[in-house]
Amino acid sequence: MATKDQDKEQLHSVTIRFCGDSGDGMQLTGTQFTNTSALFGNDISTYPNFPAEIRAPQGTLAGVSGFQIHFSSNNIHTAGDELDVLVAMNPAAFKTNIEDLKQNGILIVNEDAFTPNNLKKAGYIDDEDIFAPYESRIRVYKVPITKMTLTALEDFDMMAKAKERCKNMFALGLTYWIYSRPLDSTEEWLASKFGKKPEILEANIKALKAGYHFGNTIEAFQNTYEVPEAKIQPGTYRNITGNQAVAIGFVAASELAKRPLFIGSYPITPATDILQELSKYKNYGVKTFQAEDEIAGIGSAIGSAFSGHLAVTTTSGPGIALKSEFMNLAVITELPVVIADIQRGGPSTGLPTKTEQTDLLQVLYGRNGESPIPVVAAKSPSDCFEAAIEACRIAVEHMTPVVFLSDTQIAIGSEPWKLPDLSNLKEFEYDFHKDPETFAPYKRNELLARQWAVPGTPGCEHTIGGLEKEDITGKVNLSPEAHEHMTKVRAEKVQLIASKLPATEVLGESKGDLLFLGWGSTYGAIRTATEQLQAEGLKVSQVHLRHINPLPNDLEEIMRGFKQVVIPELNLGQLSMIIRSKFLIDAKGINQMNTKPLSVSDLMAKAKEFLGEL
Amino acid sequence: MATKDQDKEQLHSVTIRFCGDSGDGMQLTGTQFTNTSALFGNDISTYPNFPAEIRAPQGTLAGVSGFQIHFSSNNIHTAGDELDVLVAMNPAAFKTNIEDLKQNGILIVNEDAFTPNNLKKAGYIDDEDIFAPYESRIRVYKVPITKMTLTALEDFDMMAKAKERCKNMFALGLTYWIYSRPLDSTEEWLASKFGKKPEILEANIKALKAGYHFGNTIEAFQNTYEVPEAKIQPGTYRNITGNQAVAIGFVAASELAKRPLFIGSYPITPATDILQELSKYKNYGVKTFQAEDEIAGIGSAIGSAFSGHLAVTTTSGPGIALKSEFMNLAVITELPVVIADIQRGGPSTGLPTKTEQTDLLQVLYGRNGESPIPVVAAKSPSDCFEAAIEACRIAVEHMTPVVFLSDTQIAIGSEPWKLPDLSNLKEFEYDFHKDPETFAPYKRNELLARQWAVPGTPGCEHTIGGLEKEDITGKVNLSPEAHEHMTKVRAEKVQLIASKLPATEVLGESKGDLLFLGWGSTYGAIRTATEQLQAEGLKVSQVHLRHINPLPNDLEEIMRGFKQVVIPELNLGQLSMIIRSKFLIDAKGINQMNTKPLSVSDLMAKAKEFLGEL
Amino acid sequence: MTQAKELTKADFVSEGDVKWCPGCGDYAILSSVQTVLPTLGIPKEKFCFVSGIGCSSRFPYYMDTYGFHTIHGRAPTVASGVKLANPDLSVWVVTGDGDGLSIGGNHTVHMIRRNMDLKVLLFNNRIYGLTKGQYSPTSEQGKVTKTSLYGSIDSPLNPLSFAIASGATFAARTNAANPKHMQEILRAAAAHKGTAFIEIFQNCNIFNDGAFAKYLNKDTKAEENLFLEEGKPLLFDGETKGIVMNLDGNNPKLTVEEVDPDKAGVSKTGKKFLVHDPKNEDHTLAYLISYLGSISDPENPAAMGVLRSVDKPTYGDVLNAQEEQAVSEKGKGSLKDLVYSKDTWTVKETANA
Amino acid sequence: MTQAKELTKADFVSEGDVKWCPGCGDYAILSSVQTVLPTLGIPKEKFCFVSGIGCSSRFPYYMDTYGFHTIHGRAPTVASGVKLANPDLSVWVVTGDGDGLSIGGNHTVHMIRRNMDLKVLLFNNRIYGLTKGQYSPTSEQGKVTKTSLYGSIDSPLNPLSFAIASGATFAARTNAANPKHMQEILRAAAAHKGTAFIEIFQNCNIFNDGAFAKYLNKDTKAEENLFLEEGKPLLFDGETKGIVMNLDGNNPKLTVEEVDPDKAGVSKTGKKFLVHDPKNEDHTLAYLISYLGSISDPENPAAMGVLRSVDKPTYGDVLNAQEEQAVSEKGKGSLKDLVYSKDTWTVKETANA
Ligand SMILES: Cc1ncc(C[n+]2csc(CCOP(=O)(O)OP(=O)(O)O)c2C)c(N)n1
Ligand SMILES: Cc1ncc(C[n+]2csc(CCOP(=O)(O)OP(=O)(O)O)c2C)c(N)n1
Ligand code: SF4
Ligand code: SF4
Ligand SMILES: [Mg+2]
Ligand SMILES: [Mg+2]
Repeated sequence: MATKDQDKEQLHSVTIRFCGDSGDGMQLTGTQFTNTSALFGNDISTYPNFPAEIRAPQGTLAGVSGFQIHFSSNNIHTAGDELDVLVAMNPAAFKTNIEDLKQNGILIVNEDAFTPNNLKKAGYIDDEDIFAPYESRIRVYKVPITKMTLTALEDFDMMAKAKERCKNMFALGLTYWIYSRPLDSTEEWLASKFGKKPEILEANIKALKAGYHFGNTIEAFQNTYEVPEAKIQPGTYRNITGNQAVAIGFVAASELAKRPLFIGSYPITPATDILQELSKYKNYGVKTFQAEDEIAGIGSAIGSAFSGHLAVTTTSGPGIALKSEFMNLAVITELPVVIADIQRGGPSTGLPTKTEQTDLLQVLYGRNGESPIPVVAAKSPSDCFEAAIEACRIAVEHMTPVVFLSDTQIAIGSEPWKLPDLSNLKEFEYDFHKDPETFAPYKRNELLARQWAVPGTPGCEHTIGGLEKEDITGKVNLSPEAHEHMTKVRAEKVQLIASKLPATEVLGESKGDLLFLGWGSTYGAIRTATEQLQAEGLKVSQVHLRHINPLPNDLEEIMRGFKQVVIPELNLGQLSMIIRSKFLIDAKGINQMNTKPLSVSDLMAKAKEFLGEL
Repeated sequence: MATKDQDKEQLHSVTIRFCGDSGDGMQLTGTQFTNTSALFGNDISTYPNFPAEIRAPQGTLAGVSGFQIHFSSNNIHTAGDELDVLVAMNPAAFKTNIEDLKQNGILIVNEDAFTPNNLKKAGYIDDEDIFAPYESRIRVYKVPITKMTLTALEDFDMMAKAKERCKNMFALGLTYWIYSRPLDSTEEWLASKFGKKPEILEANIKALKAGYHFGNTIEAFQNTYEVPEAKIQPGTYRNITGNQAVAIGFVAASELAKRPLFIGSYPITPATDILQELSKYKNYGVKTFQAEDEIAGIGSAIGSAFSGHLAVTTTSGPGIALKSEFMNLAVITELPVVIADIQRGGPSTGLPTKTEQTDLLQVLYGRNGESPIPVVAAKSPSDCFEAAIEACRIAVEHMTPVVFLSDTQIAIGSEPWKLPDLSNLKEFEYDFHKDPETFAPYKRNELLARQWAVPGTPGCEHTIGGLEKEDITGKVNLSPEAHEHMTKVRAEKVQLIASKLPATEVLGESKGDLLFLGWGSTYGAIRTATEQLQAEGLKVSQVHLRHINPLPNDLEEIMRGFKQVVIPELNLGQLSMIIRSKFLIDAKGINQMNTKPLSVSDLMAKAKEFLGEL
Repeated sequence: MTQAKELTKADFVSEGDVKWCPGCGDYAILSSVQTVLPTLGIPKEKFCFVSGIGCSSRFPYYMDTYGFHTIHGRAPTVASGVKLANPDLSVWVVTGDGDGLSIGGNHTVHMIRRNMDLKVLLFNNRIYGLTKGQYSPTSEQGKVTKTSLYGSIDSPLNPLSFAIASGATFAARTNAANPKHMQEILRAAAAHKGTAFIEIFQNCNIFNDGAFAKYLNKDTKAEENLFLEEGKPLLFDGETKGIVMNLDGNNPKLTVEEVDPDKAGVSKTGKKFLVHDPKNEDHTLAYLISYLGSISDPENPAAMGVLRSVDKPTYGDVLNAQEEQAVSEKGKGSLKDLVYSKDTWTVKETANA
Repeated sequence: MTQAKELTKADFVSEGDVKWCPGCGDYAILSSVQTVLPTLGIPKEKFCFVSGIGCSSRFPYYMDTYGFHTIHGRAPTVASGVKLANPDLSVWVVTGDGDGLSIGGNHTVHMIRRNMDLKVLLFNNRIYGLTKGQYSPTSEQGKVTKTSLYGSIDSPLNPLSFAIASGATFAARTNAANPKHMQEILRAAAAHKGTAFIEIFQNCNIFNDGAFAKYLNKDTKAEENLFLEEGKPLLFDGETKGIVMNLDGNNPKLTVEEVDPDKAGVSKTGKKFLVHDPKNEDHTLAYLISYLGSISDPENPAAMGVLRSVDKPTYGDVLNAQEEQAVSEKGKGSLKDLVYSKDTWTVKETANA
């Protein structure tokens, strides 16, 4: 589609971060750059970075909002480690982001915002030359973005404030010029958004073009660049965040289960979106219930499962604590309910807007008694669709609560989603039990799933509850034999899930020197590192787990095919603990606890260290 | 003290279980036998077995209540595996307990209670000869206990019901006779209990003596026995349950900390006793607060810790789920609060009156984020005193929440407690911080304990909370550096506790073939098994952990001194998992999930299997 | 099981043993519920009993219906899910004074204000039974229990007032020892469309024996019970006394006055007796009546009967209406539309050959 | 820091940035609290602010006092512990409509009924602010938010009525945009011995802007605010209207009537206006007043001021009295007595030589 322009420098991949005050519209700017690049044909991956405050005082460090886009002519799997370009709309944004800009990277600042007052708010001393320490190693472009925007809009009959608000479009236009992007998709989007306010629409388009032309005109930018389209698998795509994909996945699961979806939840960052998203889908028969707390959220979901709905509840770490008692009830009553945990930084309220993988042991073990729950993890934003369906499928086919794990990075990050052929999705295999003659509440099929007879079914009346019971009849029974047997059955039932799993995929050779074993949002970084190490000729492969409980039956053999197993995690070694104890394999961890996604270069460096030790 | 009587057969150890309907007074009977034996000089250990129902319908299986006493001329550490004597007051009690009676054991039944009606309630067919299947392997004594009691009390001007209620004393008298016990301590106790009701007092004493004389008179019992007093360490003793010892331990800790004790709790079996016990101690400055739920219980405790009290909260497994979110807040705010978890059978409501060790992973990992909490476990009823003090000491000296683990077996079991020399108890080493000049809320001492300045201290005003913070100042800080640093500090602080621990005690040789590694209520059974295996010449030793987090620094070296490490637990391998993952030692589990305490003979058999494999 | 067969009490009795203490008030409640259910014209399989934890909460095990013995204090949440997923069911919540007002108080409030269309039986024995005798939120101040050896400090909650203040559309009180009355109330609750909250005085003969004796005692019951009947004046003690509204200094207060033997329906001081109107939209009067005879008002008789019963759309009704609205506005959703929404782009096979 | 120094507002302002959205109503509350505290004669170090989670709950960080930002909905429990352990402190709970009435509703009830002697500031913005705009338990029915695109179904709770029904000994309402009034109320709350519950109308200009505009708007504020003053009649709208008790069919109802311009203190229909008496032991009238102008009663003005302020022993008082009683009955306990209790026996050195 694109015609090559020999004046432009060709690049494979670029990472840009737009950052500024919460009020500066950076999320929107980033989203536009993303959409344009996606439509252009690049592979993309994004990661926004919100402040914990809703709208902290203007100009403060706490108020900085950022949006990062990685776009490429290759297939990419992360939002990028280091930045090629940093657009900083004020000193606070500069201060909190500058360290991520790579050697020789481009810094574009809105110089009008670098006032003494704003410098002070960002904690700089008034007459400090804040750029000086960087000028030797990066390329600094001070652009009077505000002033130029106002000038461009001179003739508009609008309040100055409203005009100034268009400055993000100026910045966007400028970056479009540098990276040779077309303006049309953003113009279309502006038209759909401001259709009813022609003045504002015009102003935004004017600012966008002004930015674009500014780049064209001045000589400051020696080069412009082009990132050709990627060799992307043919198909229809949309850009999607993890939380959106989870919501759609649940709706799809509801179709595959032929049961209405019920979600009982209580808002909490970063899971709230899923509830919000699903409340748009009433015309799909989705029932959303905003409960008084997390406990009521899962309680209502469990009730709806007993009543035969496809039941889910969504939360983040602190909410899991509150749901644990009910998760345990779902274990002993063997009811299908999916608990989606969108992990965030902890402990306690911790770092509510930052990413982390520190809930794994909590969802596996945070309950009294021996209480096995299957755990399924999504590895990227678009992967949430399939992972959510998989969680629901296991719940319904195996009659068990299931934990679905995602995290902030996946939840708010986005990437192109190759839309699935819906006819390939497999219906869930299960049935409501309706025959009183053959009914017993804890009678099981070959998967050890118990019979599911819902209230309203004549002749199958029965009571379930949290006390230990006798198998088959489900009658309360606290005897030694009953407890021993039921403990075993509950464990086996979960273990049996592994027998239905496909062979574990290995990225790379199935034997070698080093195996990266991962789960969750670290997928992209690990994959990128793996591919690059492979490209360097190293015998490195990757396995990324969809199922953490039960683990795939073939995992041990795969691991034993490598001299070294390395487990990168955004925690202090939670999957490591499980692997080490279960297989007595001396797996090493790469453990990062600094609120950031894993860095590819770090992974590569550490892998080489491990390889060097072999 | 006791004079040897050559007509009596000498025994080392005897285990008796009294069982009957909840209304039959079996707990009381058992307690009397215990006290008499203790005063006589035997070593003793007891374990009651309550029904889950308060008072299930008379005569039903659900209503059976039992009390087991192990008394011995040796030092003993368990309430006994198999029974030498079973006293069954009705068919339901017979049915649920007979399997525990050993080959050639003595069964005494109240034959008057084996009516068609009662047999039916216990699920027997009317004309079944229920004793027949056993008669070849046990000694059955059918005693008309009710009739004889009524006969003995013929002359008393009491309702028949009241007379019948004395039948437990008859049964007690009979067992006293068989085991050559004096009646005087029970007579004294009756006098103190019924002092104001002379009629009832006399009737009970009469029934007691009638039982004793009945044994003496009839020829049914060929032998009587004597269990000589034990070689017990000199000292003052009392019989104590685990829950009583915890309560007293907390009061002692309050003295050692020189701070009033605050307990915020919500009733739950089997932890309720501790709250009840402590509410007797208002004159010790103990504040007990029965909160509206478990969350409020720990919340109030944390508040009282912030205010400078010695803070504890007590619960069992299902309550831990509710407390987890607050436990996490205590981790990040680094406040001293002791969470006592008296474990019971799970999952969910599970088996509320049965014992289990299945909360270990929950208390270690049941929180979002990396959230380390020290864990201290008691190993027997009397040990709860020291363990409770140790938990409080760590909390206060290291400024951290601490989990104290006990379980049903310890909580309601009892044993003689050699009363400590109180002057040997060490005061806690800590200070409230009072100097504004040197104050910062997260400034730390060499143990990494932060400064504790309580509200009311002039000049040390500060705010703490659940968001990530910067060290020293404690200011909210969600930056990569702050989070990385604080994660490390929190982990190190807990790890540092290990540096203050005494060398780990090994029972037996410090090197050998097999090391039993245990924690909690399995202590007695493992110790007994270890000693017996040693007596058989096998190279078996025992380590029993007081501290599960952090583990003692010398543990690894000790374990590596043995060919095999075996970890017996009343769970599916929770400590095993930690040991295996941490040290990559192929520790084997002996895992029992049948509501019962570990059996010594089982342990010995399994140990021999493992030794055989070596 | 076919609908044709006429249901009887026996159809609602489950197999196993009932395991409450002999003499417990819970037995009578069980029996009354089993008596009333077959008379309601609802097929047996449509009943679902959901409980929390406590002696009272063992109830579902003893009913031969669908049942769920959940966790402590949380029955309203599970029951809400059961009902929202299947509005056809007759869903009953069984709870205790600890379960429903201590740990579960918040769920009780929210279930009520949402008008979830659940039938709630709160067994009030003013004690924690299952954990063997600690004070509960309905125990009188100063009560000595195992955890309050010097008397409990908390001021008690009045369950009915609590429910009415939370917006109950139906609120009633009865006594487990008065099966006839209890059955009448159960029938009224079943007939109500909306959440029906019933406080049941229930004797725990083991840990709080006699808590409600004065309502049953031959000598005192006439003066201690104020039986409410729609459209009838609030009279008691053999119609010798009644309740009047006393606007003492604009302070609305219900007080007892004696009936003027000479003038029907009027007190000795000439006041009119209140006429009971459970359908009164305004909840104030029901709220005042609920306080009569409460622990903090021992002088007066306790109101027994339906205090309030008003119409209001249920949560489920509105939820379903919204779903219908959404479908009529947007059409029944298809997964295809959802997945293949407008912001898509297509990569062709030949793009970068 | 010595007591001698006179405290000023600046003493209560903490170092760092205040991070609420520009224009948020929370700023005014912060400023008012900082203004009032130095005037109370309480040493600075005796103040402790305890909050849950929410925008409102960031409050303690901005105060230079002892503070505790706890977890969502649970501030009352921590505050209860702080206060019971040190009754000398002036302990303030800061919460929001979601924090205090949704997840934390039960703790709010129990804290109030126990009369814990805490000062409770409930910032009511009728929305979840921190999680960016979902309906809360005080949002009006039908409210469209991110989780209720077709309008919320729940009937709202009235925080003040909730508090009064839970047994509040002090209940008041004020508006963040009326600092003078707010400060008066804060002072009254501080002076009250017992739990003082204050509902503060607070504008969330980002997610629920204008929720309380009618109380501030020049054109409407006179008719929408009913300012309460002890001993004064309930008049508003420039003393042209007032509240009377209407015993319509024995149904006590507060209604608005116009002031008779000719007869002072009497309405045009000749009714007497209610005279405000916050000390009224009976809580009924305060309860009725709390409902005035609520979301379900938009016709009437909302009562602003102290609705109720009555004396009652606090939980801590009784607890301490019990401790004293225990000491006087049994003597101050000694660990020795506790450990070496009567049921002991002694094993002698020589026993089994
Ligand atoms: C989470 C949790 N906390 C505490 C308990 C212990 N518990 C069970 S029932 C109960 C109180 C029961 O009182 P109530 O609701 O009045 O029922 P009753 O037994 O009197 O019928 C308590 C505290 C529990 N099972 N689960
Ligand atoms: C256990 C838990 N659940 C949910 C959340 C997310 N959360 C934080 S504040 C809040 C609601 C805040 O609303 P409100 O109390 O009205 O305070 P506001 O922000 O409006 O001042 C929610 C749902 C949380 N932090 N913790
Ligand atoms: S303890 Fe009380 S409430 Fe529970 S079953 Fe026994 S009598 Fe009934
Ligand atoms: S979101 Fe609303 S309540 Fe929260 S700080 Fe902003 S304006 Fe205030
Ligand atoms: Mg009760
Ligand atoms: Mg709010």
